Amino acid sequence: MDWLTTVDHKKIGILYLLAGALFFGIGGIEAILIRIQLIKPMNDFVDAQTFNELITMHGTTMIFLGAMPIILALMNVIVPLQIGARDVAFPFLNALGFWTFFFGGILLNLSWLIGSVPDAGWTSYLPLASVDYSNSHGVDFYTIGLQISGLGTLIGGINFLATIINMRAPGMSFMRMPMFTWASFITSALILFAFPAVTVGLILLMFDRLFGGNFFYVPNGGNVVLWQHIFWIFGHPEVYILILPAFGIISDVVSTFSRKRLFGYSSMVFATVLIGFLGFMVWAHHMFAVGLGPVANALFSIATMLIAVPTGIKIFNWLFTMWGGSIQFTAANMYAISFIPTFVMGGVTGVMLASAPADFQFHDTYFVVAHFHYTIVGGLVLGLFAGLHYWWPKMFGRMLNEPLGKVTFWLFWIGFQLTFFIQHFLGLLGMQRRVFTYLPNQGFDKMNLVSTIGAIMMGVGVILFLVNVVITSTKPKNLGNDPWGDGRTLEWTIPSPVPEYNFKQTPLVRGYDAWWKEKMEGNTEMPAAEPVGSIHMPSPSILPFMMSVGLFVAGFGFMFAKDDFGNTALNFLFGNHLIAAFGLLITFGCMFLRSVKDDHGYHIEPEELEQKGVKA
Amino acid sequence: MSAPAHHVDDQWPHEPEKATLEGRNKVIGFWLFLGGEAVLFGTLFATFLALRNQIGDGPSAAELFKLPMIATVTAILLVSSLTSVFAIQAMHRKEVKAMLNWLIVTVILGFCFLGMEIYEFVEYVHEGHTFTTSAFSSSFYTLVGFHGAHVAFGVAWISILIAQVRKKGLNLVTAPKVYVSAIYWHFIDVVWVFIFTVVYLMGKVG
Amino acid sequence: MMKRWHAVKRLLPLFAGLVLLLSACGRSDLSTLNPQGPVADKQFDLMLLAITIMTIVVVAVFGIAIYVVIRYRRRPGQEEIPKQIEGNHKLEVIWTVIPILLLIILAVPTVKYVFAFAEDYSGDPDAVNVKVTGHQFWWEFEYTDLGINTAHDLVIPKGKKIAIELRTADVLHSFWVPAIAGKMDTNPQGNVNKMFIEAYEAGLYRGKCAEFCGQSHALMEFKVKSVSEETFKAWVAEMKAEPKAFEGDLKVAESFKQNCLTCHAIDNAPALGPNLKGFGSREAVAGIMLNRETADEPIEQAVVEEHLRQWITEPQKVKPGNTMPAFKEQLSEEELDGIVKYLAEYKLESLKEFNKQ
Amino acid sequence: MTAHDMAPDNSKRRHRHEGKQKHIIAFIFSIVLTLIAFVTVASVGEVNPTFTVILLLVMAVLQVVIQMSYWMHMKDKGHVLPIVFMIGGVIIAFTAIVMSVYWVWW
Ligand code: HEA
Ligand code: HEA
Ligand SMILES: [Cu+2]
Repeated sequence: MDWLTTVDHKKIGILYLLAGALFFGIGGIEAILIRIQLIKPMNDFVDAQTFNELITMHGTTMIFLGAMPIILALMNVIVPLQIGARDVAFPFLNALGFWTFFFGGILLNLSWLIGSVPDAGWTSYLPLASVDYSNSHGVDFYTIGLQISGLGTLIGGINFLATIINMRAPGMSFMRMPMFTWASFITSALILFAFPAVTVGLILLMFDRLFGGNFFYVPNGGNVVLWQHIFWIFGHPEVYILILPAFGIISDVVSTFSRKRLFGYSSMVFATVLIGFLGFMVWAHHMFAVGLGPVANALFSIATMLIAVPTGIKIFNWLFTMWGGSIQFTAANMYAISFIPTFVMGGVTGVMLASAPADFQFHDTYFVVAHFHYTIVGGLVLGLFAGLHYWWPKMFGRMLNEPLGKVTFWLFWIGFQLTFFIQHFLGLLGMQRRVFTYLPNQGFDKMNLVSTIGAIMMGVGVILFLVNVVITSTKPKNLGNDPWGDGRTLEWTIPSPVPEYNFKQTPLVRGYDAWWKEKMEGNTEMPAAEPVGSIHMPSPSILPFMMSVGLFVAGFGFMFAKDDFGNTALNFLFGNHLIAAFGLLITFGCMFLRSVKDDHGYHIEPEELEQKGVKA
Repeated sequence: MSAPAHHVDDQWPHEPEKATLEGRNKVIGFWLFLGGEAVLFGTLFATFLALRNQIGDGPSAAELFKLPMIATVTAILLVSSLTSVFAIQAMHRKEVKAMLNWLIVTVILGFCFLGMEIYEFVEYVHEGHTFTTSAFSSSFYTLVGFHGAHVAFGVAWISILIAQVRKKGLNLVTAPKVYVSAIYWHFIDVVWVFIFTVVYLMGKVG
Repeated sequence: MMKRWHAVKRLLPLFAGLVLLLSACGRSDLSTLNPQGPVADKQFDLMLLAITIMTIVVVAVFGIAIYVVIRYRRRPGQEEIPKQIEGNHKLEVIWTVIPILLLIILAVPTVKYVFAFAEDYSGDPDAVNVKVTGHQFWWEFEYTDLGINTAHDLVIPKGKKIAIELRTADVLHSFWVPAIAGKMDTNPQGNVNKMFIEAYEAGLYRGKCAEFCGQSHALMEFKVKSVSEETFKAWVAEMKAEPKAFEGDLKVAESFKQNCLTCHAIDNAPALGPNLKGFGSREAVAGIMLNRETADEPIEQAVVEEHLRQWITEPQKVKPGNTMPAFKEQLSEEELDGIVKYLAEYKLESLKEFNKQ
Repeated sequence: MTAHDMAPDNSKRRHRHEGKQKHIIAFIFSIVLTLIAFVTVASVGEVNPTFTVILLLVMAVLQVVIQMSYWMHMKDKGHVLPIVFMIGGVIIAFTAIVMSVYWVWW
């Protein structure tokens, strides 16, 4: 119950982590099934329809429900700590964001149980995703599930922006913020500007499918290219939403374990902002083969290539952070260091794709699949593992097992290279993506086999990580504030795990790498910006949960409004949108309650602080 | 998100909506939200612009739209924006009564706008311009309807705030809420400026 | 800096070797690394240039990374705090400017080829105009100037520009012959595309659908037969001529008409399903059941018959989600035999040599 | 949330009297701009359509700038971040619109 009503950012972070792990697991299992189907030519492990459902759900689940929440988990736990805040700007909305995200994800994945699964690719191009060509409820699950979960993500984005703008401790100016916080800031801004676009896209698609709209219905004047534009105006920034937090993690981890200040901090900030901005100007590079014409293709080619420059700045800054440092190979740092070359390999294939005439060959082949798994798995996922190992003690008060962590790293890393390196060549030799099988003797057979073996190794790696988590959870919580010994930022000045009020006294920040600076000056704790006093805390609330349940119910109501259940009562309830109305009523009712009911929160008094301080 | 329980209300600050951290959070958070709304409406406008000539067998924009009607609703919305500015000024001076009155005028104008819009839609449907007629009609109803839904939400929201201020008085908790709702209302007005320009007037021009 | 550059220079031949190795891999009728026409050729050049640039980048990054990791690893007992460095302007300028230069090197040919490939040859009197229509899950080829309508096998004269107009009858597809030219989507009305292809030599090339189009997207293959100018002329003449008459049993002929010709055509009329003219000369049944592996082998009639029989009786098994109904019950054994035989025997004189029949 | 409040001390700030006047002037401007737009369209046929559309858009943008700076207080101090984020949103919205005008039909 405590977990259903919590508004504590650290607990919400852990909820995000659990949900993310669940969906990452589901997406991973789907990936393994995909790879098993492709292990040999003309395999019939799954049929064509199931395969299409698998890739669609794998892509959608991984991107929207696997990667995003784990990023949001780290942002939730760490960002307020790094800026010296007691909480996020909107604790209530934070909880609401999580629950809407979660119920959206559950709704989408219920499609497996109900038996009509989205099957038009994670991009849901039309007309394939229209009722004419995909007339089960699959794509409805996609539109409605993603809309609800996207709403949650959007709320999260606004929350983090407001938090970083308004909640920084005294002295924590923008140019003193740790890189992870900066990355979170820009990522949140991208969320803010990108998600409304896809929301509109999904609404249009939903209107077309459920209410007879004509946006993408060609006979009545609709246009299918419009969908692709809207999707990618969102979709490309989305990939930077994914990678920027990883960049932030790497910056923090690498500098910590090199015992060295981040090289070129201000150019790192500048590069992050620039990547964020350029990210919105390049969406059509996913559409070179659509036929936009040479002018558009040339413009978008060049715009896309430009992104290599700020990204390169970041890469070299990391390398030179390590240069002259004293590098310690913890599991976290191994993930972080291996991120650099691996991501570069993904990035440079991206630049190859950016050359439109060459992309006519690469597009929709396994070369692209290789590109984006190098950036996503070899970038984001390695980054997330680095971050999880690094901040695990702060989140749970226990250190993940290091030797096991290193074994996991090697298994996962080698498995990753085996799976995806070879896919570059598959693409160049002519294998398209999204094929449920392929003819023998085309030179694809052995490469696919290798790729599948690699995927299984990655699976074993992930299982080992879970084992590590389980083992660790039995260990006692006995860590100090700064278990790595080399912490540089504010989160390492407070107990692990963090007490609910974070900072007993709001710290006074005197420079970049605030904690490191104090340590170097011989201080054992941060100077305080205020005397010890009573701390105001927001009270827990079940409303966020209920509001999300309402949306969940409404989603089902809309989706099945036209179905015949063979049952008059059900037909009546759904057919007249009564279920949908009921769901919306719950949501708006809770919203109303929230608006009229004053929530004064509660206070933690100084005496209690002392006790709790001892306990932690 | 509540104000410090022990705030002394002896002096009404110059910008009450930003006098507390909660208030400042609310205001900046809301601005951020509006940034997102700008993209939302931008995408809807983009859709409309892409499809505005695809009228199929349905009536065209020039045939449908009636300028006097549009001019009237525009005037209503513009005036309501002005009245909501007055409400905020009253709020800053802590003239609760005046503020409430201006808010009530705003809500009434909002209702008038909605009423006329519904009347307009019904009229169009009679002329064979339904949501499913053509790509133009779908995108028209979606864009204008989204705006209408925003107006409806605003009307409901401001009404609740009126009741709340009546009950609990104007203080550092309610002030940011009123302020933010006014910003929202202006934003709706700004969107309407583009709607009457791009949808109606440009539709008339062809 | 100098030292690094030397290392890169020494490695260059190695890359060249690697690239050569690569271009050796892959089937010459399929791989993008084995270009057989001017478009794919230029695309391959661009790819090589890009790969070279990217290899330089990757090697530089790997080099620094490995050096740093080995040189600056923390040794046991090492406790001193390294010097904290804020940054270095000179270095930062270097790693901003060099990538920009590398990108310019890539951007110039990119822009050049973007415009080159967008050239419209449909008005060129020397070019052959073909209207390509994608269907779930087969390809229709209409030679607009010649009045020919065919499917699955695109027959083209070698060394000539083929001006292609792309559209779809249902969902999006993408027309791709990796060894000859990059791909282009087939869109619905309002977004019709144009492209051109050309093959240097006579030969057989595999084409694929590259845009996800539903269940049998994987099986939506087609072939490009590049033939000599004379063969092409003969083929055109043969295709324009009256279709081969149905020999033998009248009842079977009627059954063929009733069952097959409601959706298919045997003359050049457009139809719901793929055109059947010259079926016995096709490289594959339903585009995916290959009658032969490469152009070196002959097309055996028996193989065609077997494939055809399988297709007609259980098309859903061969190509899930396609719109052809199964004719297992509707056709008697005799009718099936007759139809299969007629189609498999319907070979085109002009392609006999190419097909080694 | 904290009891600790980092608000700048408001009492020290000069109490600026907000006049109704400037808002009424802004309102009149809005009405005039709207009128120009409507009248131009009403008299279409006499005016070149391309010119009309450009004029309409200019009027709309002007009006929005006026409303945002006066009614939404964007020209007041302390609105740097709102302006940044609104402009951000508008840039993306604008890109989307350019897309729809140039790259949807061909
Ligand atoms: C985290 C995710 C992520 C990231 C970070 C990127 C980063 C980049 N991507 Fe990728 N991309 C995807 C995820 C990602 N991508 C996905 C999911 C798809 C497929 C979607 C689908 O169709 O399903 C895709 C598809 C995709 C395409 C479309 C391909 C096609 O469908 O035909 C293109 C084309 O331009 C592209 C380009 C790029 C570029 C230029 C970058 C750049 O940001 C990379 C920049 C980095 C570097 C270049 C390396 C470091 C730089 C240096 C060391 C400096 C020196 C370098 C040079 C001079 C080159 N991507
Ligand atoms: C965040 C994004 C993300 C991630 C992490 C991954 C991870 C992986 N992907 Fe992903 N993939 C996409 C995003 C992602 N992918 C997208 C967007 C597409 C395009 C979809 C489309 O075309 O529409 C795609 C497509 C795609 C294809 C191409 C399909 C096709 O075109 O036909 C393939 C094929 O090899 C593949 C493989 C893999 C593999 C082997 C992994 C591995 O790294 C996975 C490793 C993880 C595991 C193996 C998990 C192990 C879990 C357990 C052991 C159980 C634990 C259980 C619980 C916790 C409940 N993916
Ligand atoms: Cu992209």
